[in-house]
Amino acid sequence: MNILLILPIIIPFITGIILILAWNNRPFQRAFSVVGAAALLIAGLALLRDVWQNGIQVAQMGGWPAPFGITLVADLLSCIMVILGGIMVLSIGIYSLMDVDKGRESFGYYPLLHILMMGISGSFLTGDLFNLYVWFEVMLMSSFVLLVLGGERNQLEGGIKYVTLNLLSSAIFLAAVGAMYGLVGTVNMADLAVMVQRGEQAGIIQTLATMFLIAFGIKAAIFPLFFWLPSSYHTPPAGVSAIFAGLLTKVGVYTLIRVFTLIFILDVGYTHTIILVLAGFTMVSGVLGAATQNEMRRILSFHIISQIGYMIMGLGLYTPLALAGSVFYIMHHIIVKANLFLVSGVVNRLRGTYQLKKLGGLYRVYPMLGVLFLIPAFSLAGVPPLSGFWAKFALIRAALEIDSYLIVAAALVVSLLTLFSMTKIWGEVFWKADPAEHPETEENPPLSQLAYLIIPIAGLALITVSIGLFSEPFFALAIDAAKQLLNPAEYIQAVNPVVGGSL
Amino acid sequence: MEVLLAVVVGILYAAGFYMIMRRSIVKLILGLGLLGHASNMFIFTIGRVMRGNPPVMPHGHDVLTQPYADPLPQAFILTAIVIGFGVQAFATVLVKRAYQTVGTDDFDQMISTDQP
Amino acid sequence: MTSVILSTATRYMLPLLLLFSVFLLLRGHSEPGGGFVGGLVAAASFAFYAFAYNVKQARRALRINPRVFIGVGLLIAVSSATYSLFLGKSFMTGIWTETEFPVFGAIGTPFIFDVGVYLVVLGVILTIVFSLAEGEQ
Amino acid sequence: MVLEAVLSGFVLALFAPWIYKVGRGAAGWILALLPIGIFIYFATFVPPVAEGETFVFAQTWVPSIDISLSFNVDGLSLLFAMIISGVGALVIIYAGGYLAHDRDINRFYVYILMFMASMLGVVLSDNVITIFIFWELTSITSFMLIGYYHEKPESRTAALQALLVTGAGGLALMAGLVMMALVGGSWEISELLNRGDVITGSSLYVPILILVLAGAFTKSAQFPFHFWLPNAMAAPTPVSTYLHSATMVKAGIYLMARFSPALGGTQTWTVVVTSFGAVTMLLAAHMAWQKKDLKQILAYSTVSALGILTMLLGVGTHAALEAALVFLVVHSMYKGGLFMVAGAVDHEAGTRDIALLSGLRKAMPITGAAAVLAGLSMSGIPPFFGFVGKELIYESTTEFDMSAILLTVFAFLTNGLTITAALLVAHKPFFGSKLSAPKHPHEAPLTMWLGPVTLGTLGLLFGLLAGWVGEFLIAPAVSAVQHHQTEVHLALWHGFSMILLLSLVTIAFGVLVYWKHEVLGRWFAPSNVISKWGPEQWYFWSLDGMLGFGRWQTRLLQSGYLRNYLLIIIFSTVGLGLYTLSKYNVFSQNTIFRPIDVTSYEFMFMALIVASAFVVTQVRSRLAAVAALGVVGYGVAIIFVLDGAPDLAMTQFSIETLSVILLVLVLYRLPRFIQFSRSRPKKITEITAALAGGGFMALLVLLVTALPAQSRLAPYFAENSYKLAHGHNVVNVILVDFRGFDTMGEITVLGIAAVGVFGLLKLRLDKTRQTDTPPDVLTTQHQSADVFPVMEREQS
Repeated sequence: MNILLILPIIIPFITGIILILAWNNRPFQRAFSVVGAAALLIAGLALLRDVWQNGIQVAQMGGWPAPFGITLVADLLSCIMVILGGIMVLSIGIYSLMDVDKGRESFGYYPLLHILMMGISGSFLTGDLFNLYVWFEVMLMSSFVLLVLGGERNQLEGGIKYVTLNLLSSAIFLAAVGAMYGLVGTVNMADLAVMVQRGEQAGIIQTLATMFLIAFGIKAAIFPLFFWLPSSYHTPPAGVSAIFAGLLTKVGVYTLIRVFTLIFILDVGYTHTIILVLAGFTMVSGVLGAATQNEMRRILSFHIISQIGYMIMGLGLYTPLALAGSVFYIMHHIIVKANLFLVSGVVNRLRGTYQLKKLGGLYRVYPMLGVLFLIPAFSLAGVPPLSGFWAKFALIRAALEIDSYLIVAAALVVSLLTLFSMTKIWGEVFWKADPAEHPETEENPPLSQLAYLIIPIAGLALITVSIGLFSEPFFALAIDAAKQLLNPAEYIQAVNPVVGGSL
Repeated sequence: MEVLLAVVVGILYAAGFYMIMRRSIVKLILGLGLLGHASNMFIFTIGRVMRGNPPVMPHGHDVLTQPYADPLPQAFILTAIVIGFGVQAFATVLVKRAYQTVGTDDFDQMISTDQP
Repeated sequence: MTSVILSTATRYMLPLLLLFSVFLLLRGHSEPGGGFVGGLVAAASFAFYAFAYNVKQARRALRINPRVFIGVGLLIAVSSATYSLFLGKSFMTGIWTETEFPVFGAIGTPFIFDVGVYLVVLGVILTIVFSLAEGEQ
Repeated sequence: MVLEAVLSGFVLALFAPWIYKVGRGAAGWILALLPIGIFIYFATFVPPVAEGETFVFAQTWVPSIDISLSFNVDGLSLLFAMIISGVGALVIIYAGGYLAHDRDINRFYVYILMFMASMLGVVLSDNVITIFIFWELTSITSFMLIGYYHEKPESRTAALQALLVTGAGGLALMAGLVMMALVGGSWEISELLNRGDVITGSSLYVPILILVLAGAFTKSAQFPFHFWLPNAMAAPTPVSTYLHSATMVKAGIYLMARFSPALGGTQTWTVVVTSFGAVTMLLAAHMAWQKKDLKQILAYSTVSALGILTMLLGVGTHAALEAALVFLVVHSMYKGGLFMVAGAVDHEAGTRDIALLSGLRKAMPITGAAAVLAGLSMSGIPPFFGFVGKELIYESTTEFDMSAILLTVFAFLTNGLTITAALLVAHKPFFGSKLSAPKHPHEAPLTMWLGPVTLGTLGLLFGLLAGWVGEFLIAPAVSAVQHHQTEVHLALWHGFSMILLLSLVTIAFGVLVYWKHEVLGRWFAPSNVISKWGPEQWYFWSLDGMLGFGRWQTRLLQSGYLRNYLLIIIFSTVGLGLYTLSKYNVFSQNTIFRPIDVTSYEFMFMALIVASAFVVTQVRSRLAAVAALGVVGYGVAIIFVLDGAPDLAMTQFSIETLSVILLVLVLYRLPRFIQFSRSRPKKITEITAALAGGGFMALLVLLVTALPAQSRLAPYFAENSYKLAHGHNVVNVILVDFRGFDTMGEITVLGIAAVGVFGLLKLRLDKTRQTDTPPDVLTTQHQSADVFPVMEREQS
């Protein structure tokens, strides 16, 4: 039993429980939440080290052999995702110390944050479809509560759409899992992979694959299923937006990559072509939506969608480099996207609004904040040599290698439009003269007074720059992760399902 | 039996889908409830139905002897029911709060977060 | 919503229902039942109490904030699951006593886990019912 | 070492604000030490490179995807590197004076140093991706520099325009470079240049060429992408001097020159490149002399010069390449100098409008002298280096084997109008008897005349030392472009020839136009409007078009109406599912129908479920609907009882009861449902979607249940539940042991749900009335108090 596999799930769980029990002790909650977050990150790093050295790691819950119990599996992709989750929760944990109001703190904000992480880590590590459903629900339920906690009108309106559409996604997912069990009699992913590869009832299996595509597609916010995201992401406090923006859709992307590299690879020409086409539409419609928005967080929300398109693109292309590109893209995107939301939160705190029209002049007063915005913003747009460039480059190269010119054209145009809307924010919020004429001293507190907000932003910006300038280790990791993904046998062998493995 | 149950499942889903597309947010809650039942019945039916014979061993036996209903879909449904209850409770209260805050249960008046 | 019959009945039913809920919890491993249904029944007993009297009195009868049940329940569940780790076994591996007890046979960590479930369900239902009912009263 | 030379600019940029803080007015001089050092460093390469040596410096960077930090010093990159560092030093010194009293000067230093480093990277890189990275960095730093006066809207617009136009080209370039690397089988430029025949012979040659040229043309402001450059004059003059005349705009020229061994030599190349260049040079020259603003004249004449360079690279003969490289050097010197002069005039005399300026030589003698030196070189008067350049241009156009006469006529007109522009800039403001300017002019400080004087003098020196320049600077560069060793013999005096005659006629033509420029300007005014606004309008149209389309699709998709979202999702699911089923011929291979075997009481309960579900959808009382939903739940529980699932039934009964109680608690005070008016077609669509969704799920059940059950797990549970897990109730054993992990998640969900309900009910931070969301925009007709009693408003 490798204890490292369970740690990313029980660390946030126990942290959450302790925070629930310490309900009324706010100072303790604030401190302990950061400790728990740091512990999660460390556990993730330890897990990666183990997997990197010893290959795919497996833990059978309850000691029952696969496929009878629940299996946790950590391959490189899972480890990367867990670490990213750790980075996120640590950043948001620190940011929240200053961003979250007393009201939310007294009503379980911190426990919810950690239980959310529990669900997310669980989703990354589980090797069992039904268990994935459970982790999805843990994640969703905490995200529901985090989203609407505070009960402001916008939150409630956005929350209802978020809840309904995500529940629909869960319903489709649950049905697909049930049908999968009814058809092949197992829910262990490795076992399913073995069974599906036999090719019996391929038609029904492919149909169920499309249901998984839709269910995970809703979570990942791909075209045309993304509606819940722009409806709701701009309503909660900035820190919550940031962790949602960073992680939640990526769980959908992760699961798409997982099932469409491990289980549903019967007819790649069909399923993955659909994915590629959806990727193109996702990129384009997301970026067009962003170009028309005039509120910082709404612009950023639509950009999540368009960026998801790139991540899915790698899956659709289905070559080692393309998948490596997707993995790299996820690493880059989570950091950058969350950071942009965090910066928007600082802007809102300084000026009291997210509306571009009412903002301006921040570059004059806060040049460092400008730099901290530009790093993730340009990275998002793929400006070299920041992290986003490498991600896009890998995908574009991968697409050109197999002559997929249309998707390259889409990717490039979207990249330009992303640059357009990032410079729009830059021009309106930072460059433009401040329409409100703030007197230079009183209402402009120095950034050092916002240390808890700035530290995570600066940290994430540093990661972005590091991934950009020293991308080799990250690429090496992404490429190895992609190799694992494209070699399901390794995964299956590691899980070694008793019945399936003997066939 | 399965054929008829399939029809029931289909009707439950259809009714659920219909209800969540209404303009009233209260109907949304009822629709989600129907969808929950539909999902449970779906898993139950598609995991094959076996009349009688619950997967419980009589005392004194140490193995479950044929025929018995497949216990796994039942465990799935149990989990799904419980999770569904939690979600349903939360959604109900959410709708109540939205109703109080917005002042109507008309969905057409809850589109402000989507206006650019 | 106070009627003499209801409140009197509830006062006597509370311990009975609680006892029944524990019975359901205990027999869950061999007969239909278990922590979940047990917790529901226990919660129902206090919920009836709240309807018969009011939430304040129900809270007093319960003595502890229902939220604490959630936390403690989860803690018991996760502890029972973590116990096996310290014995070098897989997470959640069932650890059973050697001796068989008269009523429910061997005791193992899965049973403790079920107790956690029972407490969580009790806490959850009561939290929801109490906070809703407080809104109404 | 080259790597350090390139990166040093970035490092210094980081410290520039601090250096400014310490050095203040002297900061420009201090910072200029770096480019001077770099210039000297590269100067040491001149002798060996003239001998035919090239230097490669390679450093691994991202080996996983074949990207290395490799640099190549050959004649071409060396020439560019020296221009970049040399002009860079002068510009930084100049900026120290020009922006001396500007509060953002520290930021300026940061960007200009970063730009210089990026530009050095472009011309020195030997890896196709590294070159692209630096290429994009020049666009970004240019964006920051054009937007220097960022509080002015026109600066922001110009910055964005430049970024989008060059950025679009840059992305095309990236695709082109990657394709070229894939076709050529290497990511190192020096390797690719050896495989020109593979690339030009490939079926992807034309797309690659178009993509690479798109990058070069946008960067080097070729028609129809030229418009961003005149607009970029919104930048401070040092920026215009450096980026928009001497260096960045020549990146496109560099790129074409660099890749001409790999991509050039074909008829496509010659036709496309030559014609774009020819059209650009003439159109821009024609626009330049009609402008009144010094910087605008210089900007258009720069576009024209870039056109000449492009045209020459298109022609591609030895003479043409020689002409191109000579002209490149000439242009960098005189145009850089003239921009600095224009800045000095603007700074000291208060305007750049030539109509308002005259006789400045009296007040600004040194600046005036620098202007004259540069102007003479620009006009191609012997013995200036510009003369050498012009002679070579004519030599190559007259030798052009496709259409020598047409090209020479184009060149003649362009050169003539260039002289007009030179006179407008160097003669008009400084000469004339009367001193005229909006403010009392002074001579510019040393910082501001050092640059133009140096560059002007160099123009003269290079002319006098033409043979030496040809041997040490031009020949190695031409060799690099031609990709084999070659010799260049430059001379001022070629003897009497047709070309000399042509030069003389050109001067006469240019002077004539200058003499009559006001009259002619009125005649040609209409053509000016068309050529300026044409492509720029296209840019704005495409931007507006994109935004309009974006708004339309966003309104359509992100309408705000949940039911539309649900409709799309349901139809997508069903549509994709059915398509897949039919694609794999499932309907013909699998059975769906089979005999119905059902007992009467089973049938009764199923009917009860169906009927109650129907009631839920139709009934108008909320309580009745809740009750009916409860009946559905109980019905389902009974089905569970009948079919061997007592645990399920028990849970379902209790949960259902609880749900009903909750729903009643929450909803019981509410009255009947309001019948919201819905249009018939919409309702029909929704019913169709609902039925389609339900039908699809039923179909799945039928398809799967027709197949034999093959649970792989149940036998194991049946066998081991008691033996290994000590439980008789298999379902419970699964829940707490085999799959206890699921249950752990499940109770967590429950716990969180309770926390959520608690928070929702008790925590209210609503500030609806204060936030900037508009109040209900739509009808409020349903909101009368008697229909909807306001619930619990008194709660806080």
